[in-house]
Amino acid sequence: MELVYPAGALVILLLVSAAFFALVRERDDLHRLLLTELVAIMTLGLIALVATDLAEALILPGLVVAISELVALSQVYIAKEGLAARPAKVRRIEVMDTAPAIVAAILVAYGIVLSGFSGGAIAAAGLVFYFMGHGHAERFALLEAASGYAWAIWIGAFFIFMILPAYWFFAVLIAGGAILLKVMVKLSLIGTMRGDPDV
Amino acid sequence: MIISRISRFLSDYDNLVAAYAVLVIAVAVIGIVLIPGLVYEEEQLYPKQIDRASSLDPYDRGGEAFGRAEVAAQYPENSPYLGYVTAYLTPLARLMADETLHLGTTIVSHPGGIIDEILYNTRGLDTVAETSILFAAFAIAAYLFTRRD
Amino acid sequence: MNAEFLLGLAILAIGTAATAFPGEKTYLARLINLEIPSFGLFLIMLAFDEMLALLTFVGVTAISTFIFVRIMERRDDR
Amino acid sequence: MEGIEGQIPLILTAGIGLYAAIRIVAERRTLRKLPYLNVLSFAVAASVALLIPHPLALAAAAAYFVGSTLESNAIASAYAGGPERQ
Amino acid sequence: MIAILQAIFGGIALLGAIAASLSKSSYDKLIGIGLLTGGVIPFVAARGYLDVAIAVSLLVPVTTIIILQVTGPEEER
Amino acid sequence: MIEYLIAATFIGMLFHGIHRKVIARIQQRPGPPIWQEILHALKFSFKETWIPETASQALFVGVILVAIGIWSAALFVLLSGGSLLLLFGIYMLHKIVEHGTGLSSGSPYGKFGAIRSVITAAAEIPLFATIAAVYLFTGSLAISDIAAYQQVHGPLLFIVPPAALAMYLVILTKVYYSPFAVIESKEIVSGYKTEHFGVWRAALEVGFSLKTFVLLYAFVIVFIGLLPIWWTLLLMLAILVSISFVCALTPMLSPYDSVTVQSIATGLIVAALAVQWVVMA
Amino acid sequence: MLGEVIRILAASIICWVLFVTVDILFKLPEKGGVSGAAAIGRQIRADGGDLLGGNMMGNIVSSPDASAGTLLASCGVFIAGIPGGLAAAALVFIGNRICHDPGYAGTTGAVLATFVVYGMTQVGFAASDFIAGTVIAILTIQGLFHIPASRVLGRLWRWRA
Amino acid sequence: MFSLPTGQIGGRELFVVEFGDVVNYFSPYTASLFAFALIFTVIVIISRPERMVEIAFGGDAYLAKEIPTKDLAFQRFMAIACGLATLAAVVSGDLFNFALFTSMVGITNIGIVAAVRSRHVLNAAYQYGIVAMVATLPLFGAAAITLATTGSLSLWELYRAGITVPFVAKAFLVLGVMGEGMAPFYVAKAEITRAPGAPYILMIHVSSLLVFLRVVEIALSM
Repeated sequence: MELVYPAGALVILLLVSAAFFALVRERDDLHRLLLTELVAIMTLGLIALVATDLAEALILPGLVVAISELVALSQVYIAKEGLAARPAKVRRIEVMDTAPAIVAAILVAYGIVLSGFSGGAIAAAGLVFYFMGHGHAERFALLEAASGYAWAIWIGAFFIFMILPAYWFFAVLIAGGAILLKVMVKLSLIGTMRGDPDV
Repeated sequence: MIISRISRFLSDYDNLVAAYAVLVIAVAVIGIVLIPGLVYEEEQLYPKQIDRASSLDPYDRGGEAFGRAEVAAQYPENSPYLGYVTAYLTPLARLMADETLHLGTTIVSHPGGIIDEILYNTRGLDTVAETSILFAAFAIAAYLFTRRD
Repeated sequence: MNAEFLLGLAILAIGTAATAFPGEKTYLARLINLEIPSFGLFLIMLAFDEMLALLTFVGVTAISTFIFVRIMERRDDR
Repeated sequence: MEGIEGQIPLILTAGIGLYAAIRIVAERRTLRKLPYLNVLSFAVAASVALLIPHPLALAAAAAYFVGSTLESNAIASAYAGGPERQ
Repeated sequence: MIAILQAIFGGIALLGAIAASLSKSSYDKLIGIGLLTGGVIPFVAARGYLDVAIAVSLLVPVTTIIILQVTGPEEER
Repeated sequence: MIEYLIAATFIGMLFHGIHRKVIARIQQRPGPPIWQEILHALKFSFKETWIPETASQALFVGVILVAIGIWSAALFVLLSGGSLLLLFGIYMLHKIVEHGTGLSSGSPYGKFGAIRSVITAAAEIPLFATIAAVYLFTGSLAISDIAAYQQVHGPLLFIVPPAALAMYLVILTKVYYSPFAVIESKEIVSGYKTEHFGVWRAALEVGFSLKTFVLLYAFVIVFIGLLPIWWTLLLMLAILVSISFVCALTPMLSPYDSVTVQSIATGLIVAALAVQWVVMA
Repeated sequence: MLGEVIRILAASIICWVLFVTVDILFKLPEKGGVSGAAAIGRQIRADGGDLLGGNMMGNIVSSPDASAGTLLASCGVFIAGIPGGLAAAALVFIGNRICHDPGYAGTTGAVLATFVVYGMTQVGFAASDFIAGTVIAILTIQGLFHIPASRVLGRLWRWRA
Repeated sequence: MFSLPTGQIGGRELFVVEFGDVVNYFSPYTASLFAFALIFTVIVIISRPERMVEIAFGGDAYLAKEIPTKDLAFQRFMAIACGLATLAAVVSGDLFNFALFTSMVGITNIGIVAAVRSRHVLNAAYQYGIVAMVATLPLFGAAAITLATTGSLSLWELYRAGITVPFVAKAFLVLGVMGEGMAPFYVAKAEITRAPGAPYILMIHVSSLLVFLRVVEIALSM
């Protein structure tokens, strides 16, 4: 590690400079948003270089921060550019008729087995793919509520850890399940946000 | 005059990103110059030890199921049940682990991996923060999305 | 220093160069080029056995790609 | 070279994969790249199975193969303009 | 994984990265990404992370298909 | 404690009056009497008072209490020899007061004042340089420790003149009629204070006079040392008069120029400090 | 070592015959299953090849066909014997459904190949020979020369018709 | 059990709140910041927004803008979230936790202005959001570099005399907080503050200042 870390840090800091240099020169708003994604990759790279289990656990929050800010900002962008309406013409690919359901099923099943945070992200990716082909905006409020409850349950689990550590077993089960539900639902909502809001 | 030119540059918020990026580049360059000062500390918290011979390879982190594993936490005295979370396996996972090598994440990241130990137990507040961030971001996005202009 | 790590750094460098200074500056080209550094980071995480982080990263990359696609399909110029 | 003994199928498939990769890069027409990509995915799927003889490796090989095929399928269809172009 | 295999798959991945970054057409870029995936998956599998390999090899095509939603009609070249 | 507060308030108001008087004399006007500000505050206290209909009520009132509260706390920190960092924090929080005062009323003039207050936030940065310098040289941020250090080594004013200059700049920024006082310039009526009248205005003036007193007092303690009370007051007055001269003789800058000038000045001060540090080390 | 190479070559010929037969029986060259496969066929014809052979190549690209079935069945047998091969057939079936392919060429090919490969392992071949053999076989069709390969496949299809 | 070696800067700890490895503490300094944040959070909760009056300069035209209550309710929600994040950030005893709460401050700041319908304000908010987003690199990068070079994230450990945190990490940390809260780059924020909803808009400023004050303490003590 005494050589790996400085070497990795050197390369990543160089690339950080390159990415930010591109950001200095960029004037277009959407290009800037794309570059922030590049910057997020560099951030994760810096954390990943620590190479411990702790680093791995810290990457997950880092990822969540990146995707959250992206979600919020993309919506600000759409609002500010007035891109409310979805284009009428959408490209059609044959596999979109068959693939989403099966792939999403596999990914969701795997996500549930995995549980916790990663499981949520995987399952959400599958669900986004599934919802992409269909409009499911009507479920929006319901899903929101479900995720809110999941969040509350997770907070409960956290306090079990802190106050009644003897029940760690239940706390772990609840936390893993609630985080799965919360992340999965939240992120898959993006998939439903493709069409018009009031369908 | 140079002062009013700088003022004009800074007063346009379109240039804000560029100004910030220049600062980051400056610090990054300082960092590159000072790379020899970045010495990796070998004594890390939660180090990664991989036991290639274990039946849980590559996810084994030591410890017995429903027993306790050795975990290098920052403040072990704050978590009385430290290490138990890590060593936990679901019965299904236990079965798979006895059966074969290479079942990977399917086993240990059932609630019970070391990541869970860190994420939920010792550093649970991080996860609270992170889910709150997700919550806030989605509140923004959903609000803007459903708002009728 | 193992092969995954070196390969990851190389791909990360290639991808960053391609994303930061794309040959043809369109949104789409940048979006696709963004995949390359993701794979670089992927390999670096692999080199340090950070598998849960890696899995989450890949899943989140798919979702963030969708977010960009959502914006881009509402614009006429791509 | 040590380690090659008993690894002939593995090295053969990997070599074919490299060959296919080079042909992909060398080919200029997009649709003609796809068959080479197909060869690559055959080679990689075979390598995965040969690297680790484990039941899950079969699933991994199949998943990679199917995923790659799906990708080629989608690229080709999108390139051709989708079914309405026909 | 022995060194020669690492070299071969690393070469495939590098070829893919370079091809993807240099291509003009977005379809060619996506094929480059496919090449890159092909080079990377064996590294994952060789370390024993087979379930990860499965998930990744399903998620990468998903990403590609998502991107394909916005690719324009290709001009003949 | 309460007697200190009252004394500080009156001295601060007197200082405001002296400030106005000096400026007037430099500009060859007769100027108001020096106790004018005290009279003002008293007069405002007995005027009719209400909250504007458009205002955000809790904020409108709350922010005044916050203004008095933070500067009382600052005085307490100063007298008890607490942390300089806390003083710095309170100074930065004063920005919130300006901002909140301006925004709470809904009046466009107040709002302009508030926005300018936000823009000129670079004013806080010199103080940061001061803190860093003092910490580097004395190894502590507790005011009592700094005073003890000066007992041994002599006034910091002569040891780290750039840091003293930075703090001088900070005080200069916050007084009335200063070249940096863009938030109160007359083209936006009374800036952020426009809509606060009656008792509210009187209370704000109390808070601001405390602020003037605390800043000058802090300057004397940090850069000259603990002195007998009359010497301290005299030195504070001397600093104030020098500031009055600067205010009287310089034009007011435009908001963004003010930011730039302050930032450049800070940069130069930091550079000077760095050079000094390297030379001494 | 030389023996292994010869066995691989022999296995590749067996695989080639096996999956081309199954594919042609399932009418893969008749038309492109999806628009992409048809486009590949047209591209190959435009470059001087045979449309029907090109269609078949496009179909192989676009969905797991009998060749994929052969490969995965060999892998299955290599890893877990007959049950492995049948599991591979199931996976190919799922793959077909994912890829918008209504046919059963892949599944049939996988089941057939399972028994062929298993049978050959009883007479001295190794399953790994068949894995490498399938890759070589597919290389001859998809990877070396597209135009002659499409002509050969087209001729075989006309002969069957 | 704990002895916080911060006597010189933030003062001795008054009491600690421990969450496993994350040990939050109140020193006189952080307690003051906490109290201030609490006051403003309470003001946000109890206060009704002002009604903004617009004038045409040079004319006598006045008009009070009516803002839909739904927008204001959302702003209030975001402002309260921002206040809570600030509360957590100023007392945090862990570098990564601090970074997380700071980025939450950044994102809720975007949320507060995102409810405004003026395109000008939205544009400023977007630029500001981009900066907040790229600021996660210095912020988390600082935590990562600190972790790699010292092997700890807890401020209790990092404040010890024997441990040197690299200069890059400190600079990145300050830079990251500057980006998230925009202190002292208020230029875009000035445009943001033109938006109506004073108590909520004020929260943006409060949070960024308090977090900046906290990071000054951290950077000096480390």
